[in-house]
This record gives sequence, C-alpha cells and structure tokens, in this order.
Amino acid sequence: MSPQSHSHSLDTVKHAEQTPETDLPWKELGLKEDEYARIRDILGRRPTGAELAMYSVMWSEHCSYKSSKVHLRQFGEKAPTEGPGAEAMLVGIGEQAGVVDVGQGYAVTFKVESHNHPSYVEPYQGAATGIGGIVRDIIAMGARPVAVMDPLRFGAADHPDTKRVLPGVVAGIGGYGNCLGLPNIGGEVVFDACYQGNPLVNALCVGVMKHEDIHLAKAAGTGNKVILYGARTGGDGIGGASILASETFDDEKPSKRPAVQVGDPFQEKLLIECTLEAFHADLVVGIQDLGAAGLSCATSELASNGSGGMRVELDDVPLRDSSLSPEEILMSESQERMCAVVEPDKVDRFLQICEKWEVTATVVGEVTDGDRLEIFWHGEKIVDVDPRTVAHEGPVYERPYARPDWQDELQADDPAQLPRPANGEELRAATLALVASPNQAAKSWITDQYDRYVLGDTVLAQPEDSGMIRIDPETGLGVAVSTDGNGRYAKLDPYEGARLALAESYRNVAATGARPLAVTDCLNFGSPEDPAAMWQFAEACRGLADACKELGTPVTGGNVSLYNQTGEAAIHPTPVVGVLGVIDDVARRTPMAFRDEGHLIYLLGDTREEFGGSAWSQVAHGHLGGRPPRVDLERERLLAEILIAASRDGMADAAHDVSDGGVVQALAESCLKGGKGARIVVPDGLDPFVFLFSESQGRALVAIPRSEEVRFTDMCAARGMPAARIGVVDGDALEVQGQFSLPLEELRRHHEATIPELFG
Amino acid sequence: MTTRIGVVTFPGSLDDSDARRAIRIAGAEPVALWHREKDLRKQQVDAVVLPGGFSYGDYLRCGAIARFSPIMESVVEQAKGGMPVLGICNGFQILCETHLLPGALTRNDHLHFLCRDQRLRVENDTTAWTSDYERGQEIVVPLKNGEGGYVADERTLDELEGEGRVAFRYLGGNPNGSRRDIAGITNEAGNVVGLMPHPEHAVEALTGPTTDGLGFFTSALKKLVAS
Amino acid sequence: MARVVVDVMLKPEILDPQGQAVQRALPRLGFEGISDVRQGKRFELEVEGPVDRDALARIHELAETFLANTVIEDFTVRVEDADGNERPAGTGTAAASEGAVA
Amino acid sequence: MARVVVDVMLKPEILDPQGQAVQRALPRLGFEGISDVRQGKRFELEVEGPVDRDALARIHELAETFLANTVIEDFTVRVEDADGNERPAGTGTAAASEGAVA
Ligand SMILES: Nc1ncnc2c1ncn2[C@@H]1O[C@H](COP(=O)(O)OP(=O)(O)O)[C@@H](O)[C@H]1O
Ligand SMILES: [Mg+2]
Repeated sequence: MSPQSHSHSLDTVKHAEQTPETDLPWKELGLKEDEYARIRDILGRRPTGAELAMYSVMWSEHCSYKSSKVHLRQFGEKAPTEGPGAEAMLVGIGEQAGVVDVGQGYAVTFKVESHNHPSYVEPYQGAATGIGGIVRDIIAMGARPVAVMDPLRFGAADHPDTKRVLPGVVAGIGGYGNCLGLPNIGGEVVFDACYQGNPLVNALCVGVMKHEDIHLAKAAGTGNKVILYGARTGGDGIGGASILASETFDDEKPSKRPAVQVGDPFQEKLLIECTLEAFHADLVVGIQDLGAAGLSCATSELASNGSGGMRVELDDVPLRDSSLSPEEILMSESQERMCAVVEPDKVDRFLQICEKWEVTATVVGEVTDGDRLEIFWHGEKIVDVDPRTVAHEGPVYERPYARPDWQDELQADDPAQLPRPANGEELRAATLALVASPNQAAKSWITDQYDRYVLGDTVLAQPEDSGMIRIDPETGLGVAVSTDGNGRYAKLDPYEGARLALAESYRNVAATGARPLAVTDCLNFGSPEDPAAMWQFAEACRGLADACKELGTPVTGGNVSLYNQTGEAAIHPTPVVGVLGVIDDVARRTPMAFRDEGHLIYLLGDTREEFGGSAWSQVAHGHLGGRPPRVDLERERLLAEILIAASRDGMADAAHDVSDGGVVQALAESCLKGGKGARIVVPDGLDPFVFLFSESQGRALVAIPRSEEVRFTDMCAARGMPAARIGVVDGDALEVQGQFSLPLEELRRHHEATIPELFG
Repeated sequence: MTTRIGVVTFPGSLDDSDARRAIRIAGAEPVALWHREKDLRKQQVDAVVLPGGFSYGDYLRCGAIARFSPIMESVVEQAKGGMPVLGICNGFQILCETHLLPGALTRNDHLHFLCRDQRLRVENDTTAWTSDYERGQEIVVPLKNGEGGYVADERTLDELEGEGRVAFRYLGGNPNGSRRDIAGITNEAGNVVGLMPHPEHAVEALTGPTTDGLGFFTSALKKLVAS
Repeated sequence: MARVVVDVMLKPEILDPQGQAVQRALPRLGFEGISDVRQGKRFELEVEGPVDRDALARIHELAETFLANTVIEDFTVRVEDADGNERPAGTGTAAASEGAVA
Repeated sequence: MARVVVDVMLKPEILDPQGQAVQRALPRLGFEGISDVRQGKRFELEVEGPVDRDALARIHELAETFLANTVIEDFTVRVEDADGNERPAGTGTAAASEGAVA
C-alpha cells in the first residue's frame, strides 16, 4: 500500500476495518512480528495508526517491563509477611509508587526512577526532567513531595566527556529541584569507566500524606470527567509516532520532532500546589501523571484500573504545536502534565483551582459505562480498544540467561595478590590517595548546588549517612532515606551485589537512628537480549528479593532500566537500593560528625580481610576481581538494633557506617565533618592495613561519651555485638598510633580539592 | 492584640511556609497573603515578608514578573508609609525590581547555584528588622541562590555606605561576587530591608545551622509592639 | 505578522560573568582573536498587525519597563526584514531611554 | 575591531518556558497584540582583525560546538555594520549546520 493514498486521510476504526491489508510500520515502532500479530488478534482487525501508536509505546520495554516482569515477581512472592515492614505496607508494587504507614496517621510514599539515556544526550534537560517525572509520580499518590535524592554514575572522572555530562546533570537536578522547592537530602556520585557512554541518572522522591489522602490512579464512576491539566502538549519525545505520522499517513508534513524534552519546573511547582489543593478539597476520584507514553499511558491505565470505559476527545487537548497528528498527541511525552478524574458537579471547582494557580486545564473526556477506551478525532473514532490489553496485558518474555563465561576468571582474580602498603609511611600515602580519589572525595562541590534547607524540615542531609526529614513538627516524627548500590561488587557477583546494596542502605538508615522499614529500587543493567546481562539482572533480582525477605523490608516499588550499554559493552550491573526508615523523634537523630574531644570511638562488627571490589584495589591498582565482601544480614539487623537503641537512649554522639574505603575512610569523614581529630589504636591481632582498608560489611563507627561507655558496651555484649574501642576523639590530626599521623588540614585539602579541580 | 506579619505567596514562592514558621517561633502571628490580593490593609497586617523562592520560575529575571503582581502596588504604598517590609532572597530581588531598594541582583560570578552556611556581619542594627542585633555582630544563616550578586553603580554604593544602609556584609569569602561584599541593604527610613541569605532557615537548632536568624523576626515584633 | 527583536545586554560597566566564562574558555577550545565576549538576552516578539511607529513605541516601553532592568541593562529594539536583516528601531539606556524610537 | 553577534534560540519545536512566562505576563501588564515570545541568548564577540570568510567560518564553528547546544538550539551568526544593522552571515541548525557561512 502506497503512502500517498492515505495522505491527509484519517485512519479511523471504520477505515481500519475496511482496509485490512494496509501495512503499518509496526517494526519501525519497535514491535516484534508476533507482538503485532497479537494486537491484530486482540482487536480482531488491524489496528488504526493511533491504536498502533498506543500499543507500541505501552508494550515497549520501558512501559511494559516485558523482559523484567518474570523476575520482579519475586519481590511480591518473597515479600515479608510479618514484622514492621510488612505491617506498614499500605500500597505495594504496581501503583505509581508504594506507600508505607509511618505512624501517627501519616503515610509516606517514595520511589526511585532512572533517566539515564536522556541525560547522556542532553545532560541538563535529561536530568531535570528526571526529577520532574519522579516528583509527578509522588504527587499522583496524593502526597506532598518533601525531598529528592539523586544516585548518579558517571564515566571516568578525568575523561573529557565526563566534563560535559556531570556539570550538566548536576545543574539540571539543581535547576529543577531547587526551583520546585524540594530539599535534596542525599544521593551518590560514582565514577567508573564502564559508565562512560551510559551514565546513570537515578532520581528519588519522598512524599508525605495522611492515610485518608492516598489516591490511586483509576477512573471509576460513569459520567465522571477526565481533565487534562498542566503544560500544553507539544511534539516532545515522539520519534516513533512521527514515523507513523509522516511515513504512512501524512507524508508531506515535516517530521521534525524534538528528541529532547525541556523541563519547566515552575509549571511543575504549580502542578504540585494545584493538585494538592484539589485533593484537599476532595475534588478528585482518580489521578495519574503523564510520563513515558503520555496520554496513551494515562488514559489506558486510568481506564483499565477503573470499573468502566473511557471516551476521549483528542481535539480538546490543548496543543503547543497545532501541526501534531492524533498519533503524535497520544504519544507525546511533553512534561508537566497530569490527568484527573473528577465528578461532574466538582469540575467547576477543580477548574477554579487550576485557574487560581494559572494552570491550563481542559475536560478531554469522560468515564463511560462500557469497557472500551474510545478516542475521537474530528468526530471520528480512531481508537477502540480494551484498555487492559494496552496497559496490563502486554507481552511477557522469559529471556534466556546464562552465567557469563568470564565470571569464574573474574572471581579467581583475587586481590590478595596485590602489593600492599607495608609501613606507616605507605599507609599514610595510601590514605591520602584514597580520600582524594574521585569516588571517595568530598562531593560538596556538587551537593552545594542543591538546596537542602527549603521547606524547613531537613534534619540531616548530605554528607550524612542518610537524609532525614521531619514530618510532624509537634511530635518530631521523621523519616530517613539512603540510596546505595556498588556496581563493582555486583559485577563480581550480582546476587551478592544486590544484597550488599540493600545491606549498605539499611545500615546507613540505621546509623542515623531510624528504623529501616521499606525499600525502593532502580535496577540499571545492560541489554536483556544479552544472556550475560540478563543473568546479572536475574541474579540481582533474586538477591534483592531474598535479602528483603530476610531483613523484613518489602520492596514497595521501583524502576528497571535496561539497555545501559555502549555497543557490546554493558555497564556494571548496578542495582540502586533506597531504604526508608522511621524515627519517632528526630531530635534523637545521630549525626556522623565527631564533635566532642574525649568521646570514645568504637568499631562495631568484625573485620576480615576483604578486598574484592574494594575502593583500595581500584585506587591503588585499578583492579577489579575476586569476590565481594561477605553479607551477613542477621548481623546487619543486629547492628541496626544497636544503632537505633543508641540513638533512642542517647548513648551515641555520632555514628557513621563503614562501607567503601573501609574504616580509614569513615574515620576521615567523621573527623572532617566535625573538625575534630582522632587518636586510633589498631586492635590487637589485626593487620593495620586490613583494619584500615578492608570493606567487611556489618560495621559502623560510633562516638560514645565516657559517661555512656559502660551502658553502651553492656548493651553490645548482651546482644552479642562485637564492639572494639579503637580510639578517642582528640586533637587536630587523624593519628593511627605507631603508623602515621595526618593533620586534618592536609586530609581536608586532599579530600575536598579533587572534585572542584576536575569540574570547577 | 497580637502582631500580624504577612507573608506573600507568589506562584513559585518556596520559602513562604518557612517564613511563617519563623514568625510564629518569634511570637507573632503569621498571615498568609496571596499575590492577587489588591489591598493589604484589608488583611490588617503590621508588616510584610516577601519570601524566597523562584516566583514565576525566575524566568526573564528574578523577581521581574512578581513585581507586577496585584499585591505589590499595595506593598509599595505601605512600605513608603513606613510599614516594615523584609525581602529575603527572591523577595530582595523583587524589592529591587520595584525600586523600593536600589541596585539589582545578578548571576553569581561562579555561575552556579550555591547553598551553604554563610557568615555575615550585621552592619546596621537600627532597622526594623535588625534592632535585636548589635552592630558588628557575626551571625551564620543559610545562603542559597543562583543570582545573588549585588550590583549598583559606584555612586549608589557610596551612598549606601555613607548613609549606613549596608545592613549585612558577607564574611569568610564573598559567595557570589556581590559588590563590596554586600549581603543586604535597607532603605533610608530603615523599614524596608532586603538580603540574599535566609534568616528564616536559622530559627531552630534542629533544622538550621544556628538560630541566629530569629533576631530578624523578634526585631520586627518588638518594634511593632512598641509603636 | 512581523517579528520585532529586543536585545538586552548588561551595561558595559556591569560585570558579565557568563560572557567572561565564555571568553576564558576560548583559548582552551583553540579559538584566538576574540578580545571580548558579552552575553545577553534576545527576545523575539511576534507582533500582530503593522509594526508602525505606535507599535514600536509600545514595544520600547515594554522593553524598558519589563524585558530589561535598566538599572543594569541596556536594550535595543530591532525590526527584522524579510531577508533576516535586523535594523535598529531604538535603543534604551538609563540616560537615553526617552524618545529613542526611530 | 569588529563585532560579530551570535544569536542562539531554542529550536521552534522545543518548549520555551521563559518565553512563555514573558508572554503570559504581557496581558497583565497591559500589552496586547503580541502573539508569541521566544527568549534566547545573544553573544557579542569583539573580533580582532578582519571579519573575513575565514574568521566567520571559525565563529560559526565556535557557535556550533560551544555557544549553542545544537541538540535543542539553533544559532545565527550576524555581522554588525557601523549603523548598527546586523546582517546574517550564516545560521546553524542540526540539519543545515555545514557550510552555512555566507
Ligand atoms: N549526587 C548526590 N546528591 C546528593 N547527595 C549526595 C550525592 N552524592 C553523594 N551524596 C551524599 O554524600 C554523602 C556521602 O556519600 P556516599 O559516600 O555515597 O555515602 P555512603 O557510602 O554512606 O552511602 C551521603 O550523604 C550522600 O547522600
Ligand atoms: Mg554512609
């Protein structure tokens, strides 16, 4: 069928029925032959162009999770069924974001998402719209967003392209988040050559609401109106639909559609205020944000989650670009838009609130009593589908996976053979090299570009172990969140790597005194079509699900990002895990800084010789091999209990988790944060190098006032937690007795100069 | 009668709730004011705070669009009549755009948004918003902005210095290229004060670096109670 | 429909960190022979109806009261012809802001 | 010394929140009859030596690689004459970025 005969004519449902033989560019839209056959099967005819547009975006990997679904199921199947985490779950996986009960009538929703590929193409806008997208997910649950975090991965710190990507990403996250008025309370910055052509920009948002304010995306109630509000729809992110529009149905129009979306944080700020006001006035039945797949996604999901059908008049969608075709309107990913379902007699009040906030709002459809999603354009029906088949019944793949042949060799390459610092002088040099290395260096040049004060409830923010937000100013109820994920560990063993990510994040939350409750995760992996990457993914899911069960912290939601690779080379498997914890009174939080001379420094946990994937092996030798540190989740749980009790009972003045870089890195950070030195003694029986640089898990440093020492050590002994007194807060140097002494000023210079020198 | 201090919310205001909290902690009654309000007198407020944020996204120029909000006419009129007005960050930018205060705020010289705890010296302890401080006193409050470089022509700068209208100066390094390290200024009458740093974020030990910012609000309260 | 362009530049005596950052980067990028860079804003206004003296006067006022902050910025109003040439139709500085419409 | 101007504007299909904010404010300020506003950047470069074909080619390259982000922006290079008129000396879009120097 030649394109001309269709040019300027509308591919209506009727027309599709009459022209069964018409070829559609399903392949160009990313569908497989059998997927297209299934669509024809479902419809009992060929799809219209608009229907094809909807199916193709909704059945994409990004929207349908077709390769990951079978593995993600474990998060539900293995979810803990008892304990505080299980009891706190209010809304689980499947909604825009999970919701947990944090007590006192409050609920918290949080989720992490990726915006990796757009951020490589256009770092500023890619990262900015990443923040925008995750914030809309949180608003759509009925919550007020209260904080954001940004786990980031970049290529080598000294690579010229990193100088393009990092400053742009950071400025974009700051530019958008600061303008929205959300404090940035934490994140990660990791450099590794494996991310050179594929940086990871993950974004997390936390929101708070009262239980009764939880809203779900569904379109119940025949006759209820569907209101589209926020930005006008433009031609953003519709590469695929342009193919459809320009090649098949309207060959003459220019198919110049932007691949990059530009964010408008001011518009989003108005969306937040306007949505929350409408919620509080009880004007909303269901609500959905428009993210990937835009209106296709919003209408089909709202309709399929509800009881009835939906009828949409596409002509009523406010456009930024009047040349858009209906297919393009359905696929547009223009930012800062939301869709609400509102009872007819409340529509006027809803529109008034939008007017107050100067937000464009239009009724574009209504809920019908059928079970079809019908979309009209110029009075003709161009979509007539069962919305469930679009939104929920996409393809599911059992992709083949296989342990890569190089895995054994990698694990056999034990770091035990690497030359080590042999005396005090060399340990000193190794310490300076470590704290100055890009991954271990201070990130304040980056995080100072983020507002951490706005909203006035930030109790802890970077560089603390976790960010902490006060929820209720009367009672002091608060939540803490940390995100972690070590791709080097996961490369050595993806199953253990995922468990390690959870362990670290859990520990970081507990270090501040909060009780870990629930998990969100962003799984960043290579191509699912590569059996090796698929194996990494499967292993990581299995590991995370097992670990969540063991620790009693359910996964409440998250995001999968596949195809993170440059050519054949995949990134390190990078599961990023966010843990949310609760603290009854934020006044009891434990910060990381050594503040008072004379406080005793204890190391909790056992130190073994564990250097696989360690920061030291990377910094000193550029080495990655062996096995990652052992995970003992029972020990993590015990450690958390100790840290929480120490906070609650006022026994610890400071606590800091020990992770990459080992004890010496943690000591340096606590000293520099408080501007106080420390005198450290290597515990008997431990090799100084192993003591300082090993990355054994399940450990933390605490600073204990002398008056609390007996109480604290008794508690540790009673619970069976190894606690070694390793020194005292004192002076203005980090001194490891018998080995070396490093004046804080010198330490600070090395730790703080690296990032500004690279990017300033 | 309690003292009522209004806080204007423009579309894109962000630190309005913080300003209201600071007013409450200081012992006055915060009154939320919407930017479309035409007549301030109806709200019976004794003073007004223009809070921080990104009014209208700070598109065009910081404060340029907010300046034309309906409420601003009334704010200008009342300010000229002696009502205490405090502009924080975006509020300072708005005060400059309305010419209640001289000069303008430009892009930070290092071109980045910067959030840090900032040391300041109080240079004028006689304004409506600074009387609870002592001249020469050092305080630490958060600073967070992308366009905080204060500029004015030399004559204006000399005038400000000569008349003691530089209210705050940066210490410990100029964070944004402000001329003569100026962090905040006042009008001739001392009732209108604008500054880039955020005193409202330094009113509680738990969430701020210090509680040094409280003095702004207690100063206004005392003055209003006295008058 | 005609296009009127308003250019807004920082006054010469006001520090222009953005322009300076560009200029400082030039040698690194291998560009020589550019002695100064200033960065400003360009507004393209699509005007309905004729761009006559009256319309230009109104745009001039718009520029002066809104698009530019004349405490620190100067502006120029230009009319674009069909060839993409832009001819000045008035500039504004604090001093010469009145009656500058050509 | 001659002045070359590089104008950088968001591509027409890209959202321009700044221009929109300005446009939305106009009616409130009492300005009518302006149907669209786009906001972009203007760079004024002071060039040492003659602004010949070669110099313009280099400036074109500078604009393309540095001043504009051609993923989302188009640019125009103009030469300013003594009367303040600016004549185009090349534009760049993703499509037409090569050899566009007049
Ligand atoms: N991109 C970022 N945005 C915000 N905070 C960050 C970012 N990167 C690092 N941080 C913060 O810096 C601190 C140190 O980070 P990291 O060394 O990764 O902590 P940990 O090892 O304890 O997880 C943490 O408080 C973390 O939240
Ligand atoms: Mg930590």
